[in-house]
Amino acid sequence: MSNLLLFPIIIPLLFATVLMLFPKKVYLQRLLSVIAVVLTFISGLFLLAKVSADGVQAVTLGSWPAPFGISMVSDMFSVLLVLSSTLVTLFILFYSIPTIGIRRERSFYYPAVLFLMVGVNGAFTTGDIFNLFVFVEVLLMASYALIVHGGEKSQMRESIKYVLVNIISSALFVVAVAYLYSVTGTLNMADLAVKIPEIEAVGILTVIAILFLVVFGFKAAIFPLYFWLPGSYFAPPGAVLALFGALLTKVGIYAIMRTYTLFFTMNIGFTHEVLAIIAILTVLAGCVGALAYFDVKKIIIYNIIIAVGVVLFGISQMNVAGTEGAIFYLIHDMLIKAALFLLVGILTIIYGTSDLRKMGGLMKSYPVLGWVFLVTAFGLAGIPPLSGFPGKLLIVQGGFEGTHFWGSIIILATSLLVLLSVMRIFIYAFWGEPKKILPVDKARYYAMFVPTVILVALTIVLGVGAELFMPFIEDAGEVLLNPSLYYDAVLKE
Amino acid sequence: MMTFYWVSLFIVSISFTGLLFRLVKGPTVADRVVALDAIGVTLVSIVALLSLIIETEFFLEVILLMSILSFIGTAAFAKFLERGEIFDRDPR
Amino acid sequence: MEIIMSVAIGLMFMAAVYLILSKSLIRIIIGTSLLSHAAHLLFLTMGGLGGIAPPVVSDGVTVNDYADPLPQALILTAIVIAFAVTSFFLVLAYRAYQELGTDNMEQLRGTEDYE
Amino acid sequence: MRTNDVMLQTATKVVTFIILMFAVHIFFAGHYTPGGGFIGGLLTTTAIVLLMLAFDIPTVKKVLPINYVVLTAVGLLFAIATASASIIFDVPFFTHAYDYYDLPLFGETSLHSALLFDIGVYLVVVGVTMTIIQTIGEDE
Amino acid sequence: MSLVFLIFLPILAALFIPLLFKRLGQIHTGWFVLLVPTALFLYYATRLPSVMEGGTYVSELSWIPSLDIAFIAYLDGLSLLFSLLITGIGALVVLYSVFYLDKHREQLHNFYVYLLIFMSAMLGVVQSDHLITLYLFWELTSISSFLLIAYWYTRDRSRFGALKSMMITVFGGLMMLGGFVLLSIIGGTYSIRELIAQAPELAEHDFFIWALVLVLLGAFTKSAQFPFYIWLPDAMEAPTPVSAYLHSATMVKAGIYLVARLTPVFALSEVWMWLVAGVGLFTMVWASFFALKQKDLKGILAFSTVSQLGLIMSLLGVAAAAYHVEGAAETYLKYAAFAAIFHLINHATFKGSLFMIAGIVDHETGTRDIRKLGGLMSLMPISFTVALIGSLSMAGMPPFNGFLSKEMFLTAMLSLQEFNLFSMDVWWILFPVIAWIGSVFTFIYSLYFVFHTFAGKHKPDQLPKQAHEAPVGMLISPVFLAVLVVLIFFIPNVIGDWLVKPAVAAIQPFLYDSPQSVDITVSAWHGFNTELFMTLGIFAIGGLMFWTLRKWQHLYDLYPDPISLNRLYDELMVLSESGVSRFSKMYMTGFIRTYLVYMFSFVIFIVLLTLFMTDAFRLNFDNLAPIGVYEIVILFAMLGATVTILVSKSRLTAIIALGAVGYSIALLFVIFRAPDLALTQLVIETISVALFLLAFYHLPQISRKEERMNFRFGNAVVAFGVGLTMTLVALSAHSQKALPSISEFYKETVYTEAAGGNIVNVILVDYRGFDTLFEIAVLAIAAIGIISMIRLRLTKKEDQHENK
Repeated sequence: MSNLLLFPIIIPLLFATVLMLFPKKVYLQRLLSVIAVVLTFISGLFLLAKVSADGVQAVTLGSWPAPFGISMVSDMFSVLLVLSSTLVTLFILFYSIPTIGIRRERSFYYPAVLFLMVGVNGAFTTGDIFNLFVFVEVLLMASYALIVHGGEKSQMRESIKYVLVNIISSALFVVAVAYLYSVTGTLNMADLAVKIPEIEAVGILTVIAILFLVVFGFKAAIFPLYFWLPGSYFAPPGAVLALFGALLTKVGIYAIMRTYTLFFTMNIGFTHEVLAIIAILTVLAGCVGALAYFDVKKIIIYNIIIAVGVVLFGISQMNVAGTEGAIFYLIHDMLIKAALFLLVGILTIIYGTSDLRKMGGLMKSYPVLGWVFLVTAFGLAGIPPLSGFPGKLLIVQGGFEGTHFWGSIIILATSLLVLLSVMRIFIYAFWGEPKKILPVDKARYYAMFVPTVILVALTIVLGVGAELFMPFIEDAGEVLLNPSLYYDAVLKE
Repeated sequence: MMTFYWVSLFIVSISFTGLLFRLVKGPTVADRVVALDAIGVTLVSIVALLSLIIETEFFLEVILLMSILSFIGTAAFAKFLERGEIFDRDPR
Repeated sequence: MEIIMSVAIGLMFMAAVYLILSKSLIRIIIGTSLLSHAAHLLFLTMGGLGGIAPPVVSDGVTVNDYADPLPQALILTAIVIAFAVTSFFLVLAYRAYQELGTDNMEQLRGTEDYE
Repeated sequence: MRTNDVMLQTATKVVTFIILMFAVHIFFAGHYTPGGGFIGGLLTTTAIVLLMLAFDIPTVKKVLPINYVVLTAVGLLFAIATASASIIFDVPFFTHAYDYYDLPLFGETSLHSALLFDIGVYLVVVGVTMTIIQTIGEDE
Repeated sequence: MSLVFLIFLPILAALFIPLLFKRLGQIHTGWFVLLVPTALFLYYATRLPSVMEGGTYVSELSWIPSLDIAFIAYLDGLSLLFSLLITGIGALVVLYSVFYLDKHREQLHNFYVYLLIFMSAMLGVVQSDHLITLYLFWELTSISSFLLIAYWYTRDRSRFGALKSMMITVFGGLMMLGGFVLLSIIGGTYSIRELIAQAPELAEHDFFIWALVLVLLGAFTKSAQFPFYIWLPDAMEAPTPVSAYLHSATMVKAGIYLVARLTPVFALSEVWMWLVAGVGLFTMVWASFFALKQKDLKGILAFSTVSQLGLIMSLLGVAAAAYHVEGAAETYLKYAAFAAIFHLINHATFKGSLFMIAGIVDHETGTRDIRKLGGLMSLMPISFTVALIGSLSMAGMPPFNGFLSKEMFLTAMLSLQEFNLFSMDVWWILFPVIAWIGSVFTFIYSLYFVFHTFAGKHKPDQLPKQAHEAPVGMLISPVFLAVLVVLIFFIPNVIGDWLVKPAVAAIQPFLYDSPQSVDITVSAWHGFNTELFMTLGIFAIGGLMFWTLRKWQHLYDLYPDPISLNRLYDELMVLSESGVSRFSKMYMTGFIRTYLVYMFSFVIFIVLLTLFMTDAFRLNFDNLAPIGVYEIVILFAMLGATVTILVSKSRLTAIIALGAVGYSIALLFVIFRAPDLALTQLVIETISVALFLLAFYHLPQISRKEERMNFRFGNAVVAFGVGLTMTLVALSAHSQKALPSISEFYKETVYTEAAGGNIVNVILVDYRGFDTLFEIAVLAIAAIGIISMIRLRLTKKEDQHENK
């Protein structure tokens, strides 16, 4: 029993609630929200220490025995995701202060961000499938609030679609939980992991597994359920976009990874094959989009989809390399996507547009920005020794070791397209003849740039210092591949 | 006694169906609102009869609630029909 | 009963999806409401409809007679969440109409053609 | 067009209190019979809505000068506090405590910390629904 | 000193370059940079004696031990030779660049930073024993080359060339990585030495051929082999020192290095031999043929480089053949590997000097267009001499080193007749014939390069600048290289013993156990044999054709542009922009309805597919609740109200009907013994209806005029599919209830342990109170969302793009 694992959820919840009391006091809002995220991060670190020392942590709320109350479980995988999402949120928070605008700040921006974090961290920690639904709703609701926040025309237009698609997926989520409950009679993931292998009706469980894949696929933006994403993510301001790009789809991916390793393992030959095929198609579809647009935001947005495919391909292999690669890549992607969105946000601010054709020659006036962008771009494409590489390497290895030779080749080949798409930004925006730029106040520029650079530096640390993180990644992979570690911790609690 | 409940239930249901027809058919919105109000009343009766049949007292709250809501709903619709809005923004 | 319910729920899903695919925003929102209704009913059906007594402790009712309380509790949660989402969506539609002057989804094209 | 709302207003004055009483009843009954914080809160909202319907928003605001967002936050804090109390006692989060007391007037009553949690739920529900209705209602 | 550290030395030095450039701008930054390659060259030179004896050096720095990834610097004959080339040519190029690049006008710090990064990367490539770090450095060379080509990044051609080279080489790199991963899976190690040790077992594996092909893709792209060579001519947009260094002497030879290094691993496969020799030879003849089409001095040199790389590559292919022949060390086949390495050295010397001359010509006349040049002989005598030496060496004439290696190349090609595996006994003749044709063209373009620039008529009016001899400093490096060209001709065996043989021993460990056992002596004269006659033939035919060049050179213009490989690349790039864009627009319509149709169709498809593939559909009539009349009536009422929504034209009717559906559901909840649900549903439905009315006061009537019949029909089909799917899965899920529900526990403990009576409420506030806590959080978020939506209205003008 340890309540520690609840802190990353409760702290932001508490602060968000407190912040609701005085929305107009902007400085206090900023201060408290930063404190909240820092505290969350610290509690996450303690949790990390605890988990790596004592193994999987679980608490069943209300002192009820395990399958009956709601279990919250922190294994290494979830702790790592909680930590990285919190970290990303922290930097995005810093970035929002100079960019988001005082009127947004006075209108519940910070509580919404903190609530989003509650939802994300909760979804990463919960061990109960219906509770997962609730947390997903928390983060979705917060994301609805953020995506329309400001009420610009395009935001209105796109958020209707966003909300609509997510309502549908939520309804499907309820339906899927209903089916699952009907067959298994339980909601606790650990309990499911124990009970599902005993059930003979593999067919219907496979159907339910696929339905869950669809449900989470809506969130994770897999092919062909990603259509809502590019438009919706285009509308909100840079900071919000970064938050979404870094965190939201990851929850869907996490859910797929968790359910497909923990209990939907009764028919791997079918479900994971489907997952692998979908993953590859997702990568390809993402590449098409990333190349099709001459818009900096769009290019990075489509790169989210590519990353989704890559991670899911890794996890679909169900071997050590693939799983560890998927975990590493997922964490890398959170950081690098946030960094890229922040960079692209700065570009957008400098040029006053996100249209790549109206950009050029920034290398003369902002050389450091250019180099930072270049490094980040290489990191995204998985050039060693940056952070994209170890994950991709392991995923490719996993694909070869599994049965997906061509999948791995496609993952490798599409890295080139990823590189092309981001190099296009670099070449157009930073090289060439200088184009008109808007004057940006120095202090404001540094207020935006410094958090971004630190985030980029973190991705470099993640890549170059991969060895520091590998033990944790290995731990995380071990739990994913040995569900008994997970359910023993929960059920024998 | 049970037979009595069932017969009553049957009769109420007929009126319910009739009201439903009115609700669907219209033709004016006012017709529909009146139908809805009356449906509220029949619903109360139905639930009351049902709880007598299945011998439970736990639906009494439901009955009470239904009548309250039916009242409010009808009032809201009536106001909407009359003024086009439900709440007055300015003090009268 | 469950079979009939399943069919009826299927019909509701059909209606909901049909509405969601139409062009008028209000029909879409009504469609989403129907969709969540259908999902809730489905959950209830999946829990089994065989209970004889409401899941409230009272004298003379044995444990097996209660309707399954768990789906009920979950549906309650889902209903409230759906309510929150629907009201949000409604207000969004209302604001979007103010801002954009239309509720026709065809005219709410996205920025996809933006290059 | 000026219309006469006397009937509605008079009825409302009575009915509102009936509803509020009912809401309180159903809230407290929740643990043993159907009801609870949700329904109690929603019913309270209906009472206020009825007031708004019969009178007008500014009047109701004058009578009930509540900032509903604050009410929501307070309710949420209440719920969090109840749930977190268990952390102090080092038992899993959300562990409730209860005991039976013999109170005058009520007879034997059980006091359950879940009730406190339910108060939080109640407040949030009232706060949120009223926030929504009021903001839309006030919007020009 | 740790070898790994030395690899990183240039990068470390690069860190100080911007500082030096800023602080000591008066002194050309190149002088500081020069120290690095010179020092490294001297250091590596001290390793020569022991490596010559067959000694090796290893040093290791672990990077990700968990993944078994480490920097392992391994110095044997092959890597030492390359390291010397890299640092040696590097020093000369830096020296040259000091005079070539103006310290006031140019962004020198950028240039030298890139160059030093490249140096590190290249040293890393040739010294890494670990495949993953080899790949790391490999990509780093691509990146630094990208940056160097685009050094003048405001020029369109520079950016184009940079991107092109990066796309092609990184593509190859990625494929090579795939090959490496396969190798590591087969062999269980990333270490090249360990892989070589178990080469025969590796060949058994299914993945072996794949690994081979993928690795070769990497090598071919980097070494600009057909059909990937197209990036190299465009890379000539780089400043000339870069072209001389990266695109002729070092980086492009990384592919050669890789093939040489991995020959012991892959030589076992005939595919390797065929691919390497075949592609190399074809590249050689193809590029030498098209070199004559070029008008740009550097373009000619680029094609010539491609051609020469092909030559070396083909020699390595033949060297691999030695693996298949018993006692190959006794046959002429043994010359192949030697010739490859020898020619590699020679090529570095003469091509380096030629590039520098091309740079000088460009620098002093302002153009590289060979049609405008001519008659510079008298104006630039030293440059002319150097160019002549280089060109004649390239053409394979004595007394220059090119003659020696060219002869050996022919020997190696002829030696294939001794090789009778894989039906070579018939086809071997093709090799020397093609090699000969390629050599003829090589001869012609060498003369073309030197004579059309320096001989003929001087056309000062066409030159942007007054032509004159280059400053002395700029001439040091090319003259030095030219001296080497001549020197090597006279002391070939010194070079052979010191540099070539250790490398050959590393390429063919299956033939030799030490450099000394390589039994080859180079001599300029070896009697009247076939090679000599072939060489004479080259001179004769080549000379004749050069004489008549003006008569037939225009035939090249007949070659249709549209089918060239460049065109293919361009088309691919266009495809990746507008083509993909058009494709994407086909389905990304921006209409949410379209997307929803895709998504719903997918859901229907995948779920139904699974349902039937796994044979999951069951219908079980046991365990069903009895059918009640009232349930049916209410269901009909509910469905009736639903239909009303569908057909209604009035907003209000639709909302009322929705309310009716909600109330019917509340009734169903009553019937199915769910009082709490019924209560909640009732109130929520009422409030929802009120909200609908509030929000939709402003909205227009539902208009369905524009909804055409097939639009509606399509919707109906999708809707039907979703409904069907849900029903079918619901039926099968309910029919296959496998385990009892956990809710028995709640029923039993609610009164005793939770002190409650209403199980649903107790679940909500106690058993699953956590859900409720966050459910009210959802409500709270909705509230703040709605408030900010209504109150916060940033009009477009004010907050455009977050700028205030």
